[in-house]
Amino acid sequence: MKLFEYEAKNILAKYGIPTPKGGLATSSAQAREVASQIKPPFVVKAQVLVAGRGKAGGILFADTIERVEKVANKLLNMQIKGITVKSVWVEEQIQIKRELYFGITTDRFHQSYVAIASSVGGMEIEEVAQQSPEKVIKFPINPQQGFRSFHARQIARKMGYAGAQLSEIGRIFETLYKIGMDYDAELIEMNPLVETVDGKFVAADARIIIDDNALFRHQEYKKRLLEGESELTPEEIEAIKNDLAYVKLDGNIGVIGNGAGLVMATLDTIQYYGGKPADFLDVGGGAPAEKIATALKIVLSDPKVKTLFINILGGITRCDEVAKGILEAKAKVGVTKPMVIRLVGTNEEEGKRILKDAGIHVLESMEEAAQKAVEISKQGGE
Amino acid sequence: MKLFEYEAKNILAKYGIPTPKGGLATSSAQAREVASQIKPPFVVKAQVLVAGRGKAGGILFADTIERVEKVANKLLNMQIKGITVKSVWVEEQIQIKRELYFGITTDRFHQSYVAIASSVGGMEIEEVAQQSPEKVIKFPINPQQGFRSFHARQIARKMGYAGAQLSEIGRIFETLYKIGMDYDAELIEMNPLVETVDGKFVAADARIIIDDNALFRHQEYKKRLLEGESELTPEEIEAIKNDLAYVKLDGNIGVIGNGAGLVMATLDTIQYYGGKPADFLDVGGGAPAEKIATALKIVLSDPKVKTLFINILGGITRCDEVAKGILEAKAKVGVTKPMVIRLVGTNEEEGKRILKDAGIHVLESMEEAAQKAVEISKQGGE
Amino acid sequence: MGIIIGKNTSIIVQGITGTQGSFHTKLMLEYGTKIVAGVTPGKGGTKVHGIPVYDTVEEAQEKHSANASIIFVPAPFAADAALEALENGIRTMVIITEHIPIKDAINLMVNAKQLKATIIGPNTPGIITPEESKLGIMPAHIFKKGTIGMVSRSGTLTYEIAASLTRKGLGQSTCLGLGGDPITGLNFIDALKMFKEDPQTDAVVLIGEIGGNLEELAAEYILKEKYPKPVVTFIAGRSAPPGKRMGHAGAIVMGKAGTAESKIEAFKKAGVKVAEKPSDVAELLT
Amino acid sequence: MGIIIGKNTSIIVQGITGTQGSFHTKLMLEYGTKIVAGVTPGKGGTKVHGIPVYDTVEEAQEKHSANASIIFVPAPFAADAALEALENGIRTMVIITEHIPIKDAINLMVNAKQLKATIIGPNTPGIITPEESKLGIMPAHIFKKGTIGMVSRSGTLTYEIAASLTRKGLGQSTCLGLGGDPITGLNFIDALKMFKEDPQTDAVVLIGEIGGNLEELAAEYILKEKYPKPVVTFIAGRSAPPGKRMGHAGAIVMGKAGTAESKIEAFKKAGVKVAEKPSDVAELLT
Repeated sequence: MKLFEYEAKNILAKYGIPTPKGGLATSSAQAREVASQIKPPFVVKAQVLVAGRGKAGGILFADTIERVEKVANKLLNMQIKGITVKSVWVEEQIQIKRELYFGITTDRFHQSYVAIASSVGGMEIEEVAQQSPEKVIKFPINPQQGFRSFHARQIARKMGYAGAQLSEIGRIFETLYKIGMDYDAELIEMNPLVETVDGKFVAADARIIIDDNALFRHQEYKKRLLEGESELTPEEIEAIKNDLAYVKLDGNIGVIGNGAGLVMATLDTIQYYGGKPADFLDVGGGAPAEKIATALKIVLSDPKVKTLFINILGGITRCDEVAKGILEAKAKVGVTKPMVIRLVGTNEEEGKRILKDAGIHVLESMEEAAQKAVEISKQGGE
Repeated sequence: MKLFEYEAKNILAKYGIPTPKGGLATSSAQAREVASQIKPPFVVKAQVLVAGRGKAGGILFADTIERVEKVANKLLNMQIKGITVKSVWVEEQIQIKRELYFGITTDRFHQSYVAIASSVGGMEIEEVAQQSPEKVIKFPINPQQGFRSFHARQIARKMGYAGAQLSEIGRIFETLYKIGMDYDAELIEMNPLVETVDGKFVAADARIIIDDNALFRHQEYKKRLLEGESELTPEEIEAIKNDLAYVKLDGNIGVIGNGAGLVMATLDTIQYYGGKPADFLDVGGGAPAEKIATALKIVLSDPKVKTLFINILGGITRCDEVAKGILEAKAKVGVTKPMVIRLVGTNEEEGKRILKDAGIHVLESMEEAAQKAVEISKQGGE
Repeated sequence: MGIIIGKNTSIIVQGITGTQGSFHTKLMLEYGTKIVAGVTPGKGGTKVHGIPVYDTVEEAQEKHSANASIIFVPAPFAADAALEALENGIRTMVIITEHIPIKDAINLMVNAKQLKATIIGPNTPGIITPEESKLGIMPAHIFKKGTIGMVSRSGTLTYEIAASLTRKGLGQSTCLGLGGDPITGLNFIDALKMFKEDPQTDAVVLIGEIGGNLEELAAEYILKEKYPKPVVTFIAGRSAPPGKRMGHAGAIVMGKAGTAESKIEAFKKAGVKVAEKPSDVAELLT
Repeated sequence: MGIIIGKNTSIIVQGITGTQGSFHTKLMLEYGTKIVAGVTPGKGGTKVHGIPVYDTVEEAQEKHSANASIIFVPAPFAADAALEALENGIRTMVIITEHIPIKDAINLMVNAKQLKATIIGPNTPGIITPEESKLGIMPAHIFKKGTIGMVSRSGTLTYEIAASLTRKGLGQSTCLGLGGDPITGLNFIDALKMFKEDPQTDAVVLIGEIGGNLEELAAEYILKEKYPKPVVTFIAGRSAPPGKRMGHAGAIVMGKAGTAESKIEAFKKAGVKVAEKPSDVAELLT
């Protein structure tokens, strides 16, 4: 779960990491009010979760309180990569001497968290990482030891700091790690972490992604995700609530499968045969009938869908449950679109029997089923 | 720092460990009010930090709300081992089937925390530990692993529990460990932890001692210790605030030294020569002049003191600082009692010179100094 | 033969009383897997499909001395269950549970490493050595004893490909699901090393997917070590739109890795055949 | 000879810029201790008594490769400083700092044990091998080279007894302060073992005090192992009123141990001479 910039900054500030003075506003009047509490010049930043907000014009500057109001007005309700801006963050501009990078994420190969630091931060950090990897410090974190103050200072030293600055930036790094652990962050980063003209450090932007699997330990954010401000569509929220992995795409073959790899391969195969998937929907392992029915409902909510391709290979998922779910959905939701069903694995016979008894045809080969679905999707033109 | 029973119980309850329903009262009217919110029969317990409260009559029972009022009135302002009862805890009586013991403390030899459990708890736990050690489970805790739910269940099993009861008591053990770590407890125990007649578990009494060295991480308790309700004398509070280890004794030779071992040996030597120490006061390592002066002030606040024996062996403590402290105290506090000073070690020459210039005589041998102090203490009869 | 498990591996099922635990215990028993005990805290003293259930792994071990465990415990408690198994002498375990928090998984793996334990998963279908032992939830009938070693990050996609191999008469030595989570006990290189040493295995099928850089690292290993057995791979996710990236940090850790193109390119560079569709794998093996 | 440190032990002072760190660096240098670097985060680039100061142990080690460290860092940060030394290759360290929280000390010791490091303290005066090296804060002039090994939980009481030995012509091989805290790196048994192996040491003085059961365990060790060198002990706290006990748990862990009587009885049972007063120790040695 991605946190908004304002959420991340408020957390950092609570833990004592310096952030620019500022506040959230959902109207231009409120933006003006926030600006009147702090010192000019100002920055007004659209609060959206998509990347590349800056280049899309989502960050604007203002010298006066009046200008903040105008600029906020411009940003609010603006569309950034298809997302409507519902709030802006108004803050003091900081006097930048240098833009740094510091973040913590997971390293799959080393099975640990890893701290990443660079004395060349900002928008170009990824380019720097590729072109001058020596400018990027990767510090694997021993999980039993944690990331301690001296680790932070060792990194600060490698970034070229010494003395009081080394101590201060080290304290910030150490604190960021603590926040990351407390919030089960799979990513936490400050980019840029700014060294100001007077040698202080300020987190000018911050990003936190909470591990979705750990949201049960962070109920307040889970609540915000499902009930509060969020950029998810109703279908996406429905999917999360039902523990379904759902991504909307722009084709016309609705896909439901079990297991991320199988669903991905299903999309690949559809594409291989010249078709266009309308979505990625993984029901996960061991889905009961109701979950399958919900999945069908979500996929069918897209009017572009011309056919449904259900691809189930039962392991922990039982084919009989899937079959029951399909019938349940058919009865409740009223599925009128043609369905191509491929069903093999655990309790396969029982599942096939249930569907067969209801007059639904089941295929055995994924390629065959994919071809069939593509064929149906092209009937009547696109 | 010892927490009151009510503080410990409130913490346990906050973490979800079942405790009897109850509340704190500082007047009999308030005790009546608490009782009216809960179900009879009641227990009323004096909130004092000394051990053996039960045998001293500090725990009384009451069947009715009226009786609670009377009983609370009896306990409030009662003296238990020299301590005035300022508050009582009123709670529901629980229906005891079995009294158990569970606690966590430190094990010096294994350099770890250790969990202690017994299916024979209550007042006799120590007797049980000595007479039937097989009834006591000692479980050393691996500091890197922590005390996990399955460790707790393994102990529960050894105590004879199975099934749902094993799960529930295991959860309580695990939670107690978590509290202990969160509060830097050098001791946390439930004694008795009661198994009720209906097979549930309730912490009928709880004790928490916070590691004094970790109080900087628990400012709310440090504040309570130094400013709020406390059974410390003004001198003891003054000592804690100045980082002096002070214990009042009942003799007439005021003792100040540096290092617990040396001060203890000083008391032993005084006793060996037939004298009686008035206190134990360890100024610790590296005490500056002001701290020495404060120490003198504290010791001299006891009117029984006939002579002062200052025994300093400088290591991290500098003899010149001690000498300055003595002169400072002499000037400010107006020391009129005779002083026996023994001063050797770091900056010894300078320290002796300072005292000599002020006309104060300094001895070199501890035995000689102790004999001298005992001699003075006996002048004019006891 | 095959790797990690065999006929004589004796097994504890943790979380045996849950729906999935109980259901798959039955299927594993039917397959001939030597399950000796189950553990569910609070359910000690009961039986599931004739298997005695205990409250603690300690008690199960005192009575049965198993050498492997399979975990169906719910996500918030699964890492603890694995630690319990580790601490009670189990050195091979399969964690079926999905949605275990990353922080818990990382803590588990460092302990497992210290004890040199083999952890399969989390979020894995498990491991099967066909016609000997099945420690997992895969549908057994699609597998057949043979000489192809299979390793995969994806459960159902493995079944897909295993079934197509079986249909074409290509049996398997062992099929191993690493698990779909970011942090898993084993990686592709670990599996390749084990298949290298296994006399029953003649060729290896490696099934990858987008995300992470474990496939690229495996390709590098195959190239560097001049891996002695043929390897065929399939990578799922060619058609995926650029995924949600893990911020800048993820990009820095991975470099360009993570896309299907990057992985396919790496394998081709290492001389590994890459299948276009799951059903092509069998052909590339022959 | 002597134990743990000697002429060639090269040393880093952590917390060198503080009042105590700076003061005792001067005294140690005067004694001939080979101090090569100091560390205080935030003070890198400065000098203290001619010794270069660095921000991190890592940097100090890159430039000086010391093999021991002495820590004067304030209590809330001291355990971290010790971990920093450990992680940067230091395997012998003296922690002067007092008031380190028990939880921090426990975490430190488990790490030290894994790395087989020797930790003296916390809350110790340190260690001195007279006329060779002093890694601590003890007043140097009361010590003299000789054959008596000393080990103690108390700082100043050690000085008291060492001075009386020196006055009577009984020099010391090494004097070691274990530290006054409940959790220390070394215990009496560790020290007895080292003195047993040290050819310079002919006899051992063991200075205990009330609280804990380390003295009782040492007595048991001496008895069981038929300790080959004479041991004389002094126990402080005979006159102490029954102390504040650590609740029931403490009583259970300790049994009857902890009182001066218990300790004295245990030593007498082990055939160890017990001094009545500090000044009696010297007599019992001769």
